[in-house]
Amino acid sequence: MASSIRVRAIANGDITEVQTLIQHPMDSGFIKDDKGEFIPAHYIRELTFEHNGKAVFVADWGTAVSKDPYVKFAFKGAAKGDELKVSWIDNKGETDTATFKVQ
Amino acid sequence: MTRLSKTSIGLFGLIVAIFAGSAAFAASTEADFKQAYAAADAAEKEAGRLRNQWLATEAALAEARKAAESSDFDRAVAAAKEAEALAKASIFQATSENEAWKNLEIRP
Amino acid sequence: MKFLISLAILLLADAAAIADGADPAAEARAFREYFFQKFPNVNPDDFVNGPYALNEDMRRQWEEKEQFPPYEFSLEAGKELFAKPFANGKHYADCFPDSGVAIRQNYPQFDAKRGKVITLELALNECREANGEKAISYTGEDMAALTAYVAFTSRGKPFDIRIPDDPRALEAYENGKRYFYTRRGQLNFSCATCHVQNPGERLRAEVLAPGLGILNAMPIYRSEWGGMGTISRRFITCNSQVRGVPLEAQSEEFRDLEYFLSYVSNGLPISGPGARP
Amino acid sequence: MTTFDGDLPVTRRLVLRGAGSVALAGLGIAGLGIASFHAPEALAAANDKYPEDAFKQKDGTEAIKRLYGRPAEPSDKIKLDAPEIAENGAVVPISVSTSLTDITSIAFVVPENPNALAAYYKIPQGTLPSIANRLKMAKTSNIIVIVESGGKLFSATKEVKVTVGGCGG
Repeated sequence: MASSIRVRAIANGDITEVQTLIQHPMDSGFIKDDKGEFIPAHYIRELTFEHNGKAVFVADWGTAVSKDPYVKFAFKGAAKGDELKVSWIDNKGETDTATFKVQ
Repeated sequence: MTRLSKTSIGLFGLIVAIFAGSAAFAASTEADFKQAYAAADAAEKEAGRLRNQWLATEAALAEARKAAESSDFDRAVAAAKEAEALAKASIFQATSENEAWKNLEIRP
Repeated sequence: MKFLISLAILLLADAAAIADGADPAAEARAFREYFFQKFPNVNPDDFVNGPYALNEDMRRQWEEKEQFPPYEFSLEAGKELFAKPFANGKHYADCFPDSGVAIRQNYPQFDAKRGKVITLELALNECREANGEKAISYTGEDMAALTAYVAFTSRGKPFDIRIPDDPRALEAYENGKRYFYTRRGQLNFSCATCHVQNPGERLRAEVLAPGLGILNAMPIYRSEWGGMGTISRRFITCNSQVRGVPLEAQSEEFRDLEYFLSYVSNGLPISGPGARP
Repeated sequence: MTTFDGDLPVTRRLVLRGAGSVALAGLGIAGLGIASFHAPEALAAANDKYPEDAFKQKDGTEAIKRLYGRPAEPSDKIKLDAPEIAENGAVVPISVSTSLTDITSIAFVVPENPNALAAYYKIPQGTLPSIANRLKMAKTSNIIVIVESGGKLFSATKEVKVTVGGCGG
């Protein structure tokens, strides 16, 4: 099973720009299925980016983040080849972790 | 766009009204339903041959069957008549489009 | 004498074309010209980007999304599916010229042997069946993923749809054209009502895409669907949007429609997979 | 890459989620690979927990209050970028950046959504105060972005028209 996490982390001088796309339904719990029953909420609650063991970005999400969520941020102090560890956990306790190289 | 769609619906709504206007007022029997349904079904099949069925026709046919199952034949007949009217309107549309489609065509 | 005969044949051929009302090449030119004149500020190649070619605010939202497009997962899945061998050890690549790489722009094709239009979706399923696999749904995620991958390998290649010198091919094109312009459904809309007469206008929330180049971006990730959709899925949706009972995926009408719409967009680049509202 | 064996480490944060058994049940659905689970250190390292209560609020003002304990004042040093008309409420690209300094968090609030708080980002030192994300909008609404700068709260607001709703977010 391929990772649910896609990351592009590109260093430009001292600043590394990070773009992330995660495969996740982000069901809000407010939408009904074809049978008219509510699809239970299923959404990522926390997404964390770590560089050298230090959190560089932490996202707390509710149900209003779009399906297959995307987020972009930038941080200082990383160099090309450094590792960026990305983890998420959702409201059902499911989780995924992946490591990416800064390019 | 909105005005266009309203005009279109208005046109077909009128046709539907004309067809539906002939619905019987007296209490309907199962035989009435079967007759009305057969007519609607035949018209819808014809629309199918012309590859131009409407969702509303299918919905009205389903409504007619459902009402008949619960022995509400007044409602069943009314729905079948509506379905027939809708199916005939879709046949009218398909037939008139045999030539009319060319009016929109971009030509060299 | 020879010259006279040639001239006579030419005249006859011309007369035949006029009588049939069938000169696809001239019609395709007129089709393109219509859109170029309607939107003089749009670069011809940009028509493949649908509503984003016509609306600045939407274009910015699209460009933001293209930074990390929502079809990315489907594209990867399609690449894996395409490479995965069938039970008999053969691959999709064995069914197509150039191992199926950069072939999107050549579909649909007219198959002279069978006298019918073969779309990419149909060809993929025929490949499966020829290798003892079950056909997959034309409207499902796997077909969207497969066609996304095939389209991706063709990005930038101009549509190159051929109408061979075969009356049946011409008839298929004509049939597709007729379908495109024919009003249907309770709303009494044709494809052309939205995509020729009113592109750029808002219908409810949507900005209508121009008919020119509309298939170049397929398959598409639609925010409205929350997922990917094939050409089959898009056509079926169109039918139900005008309150008609949708035809079957890959029915003759839909295949011919795809043939017509692709042909008139000849020369415009493949941009699929795409993203739409 | 995916790591999990159901043997969740007992940290305060994970217990708060009551994740254990639910996580196992959820595994099949997500089709996640099964291997050993390493607690994401950062999750445990972060001081403040997931703001459960703030995310449950229907009212935007109340959500901000539960999140920060106080209201924010408008600032023209925040650049909030969002479309005039969302092409689809299910996916509305929204980004923010600011010239304010010493930023510790940024929050996005959509008052007309069923739950007003959409996202809350913690910005450690060394991370730039610039975020782009995609949010759902149920209907036309203001987007309020809150920037926590030097312990003070600042906000910027922009209306986004939504004609096709994201069916509640």
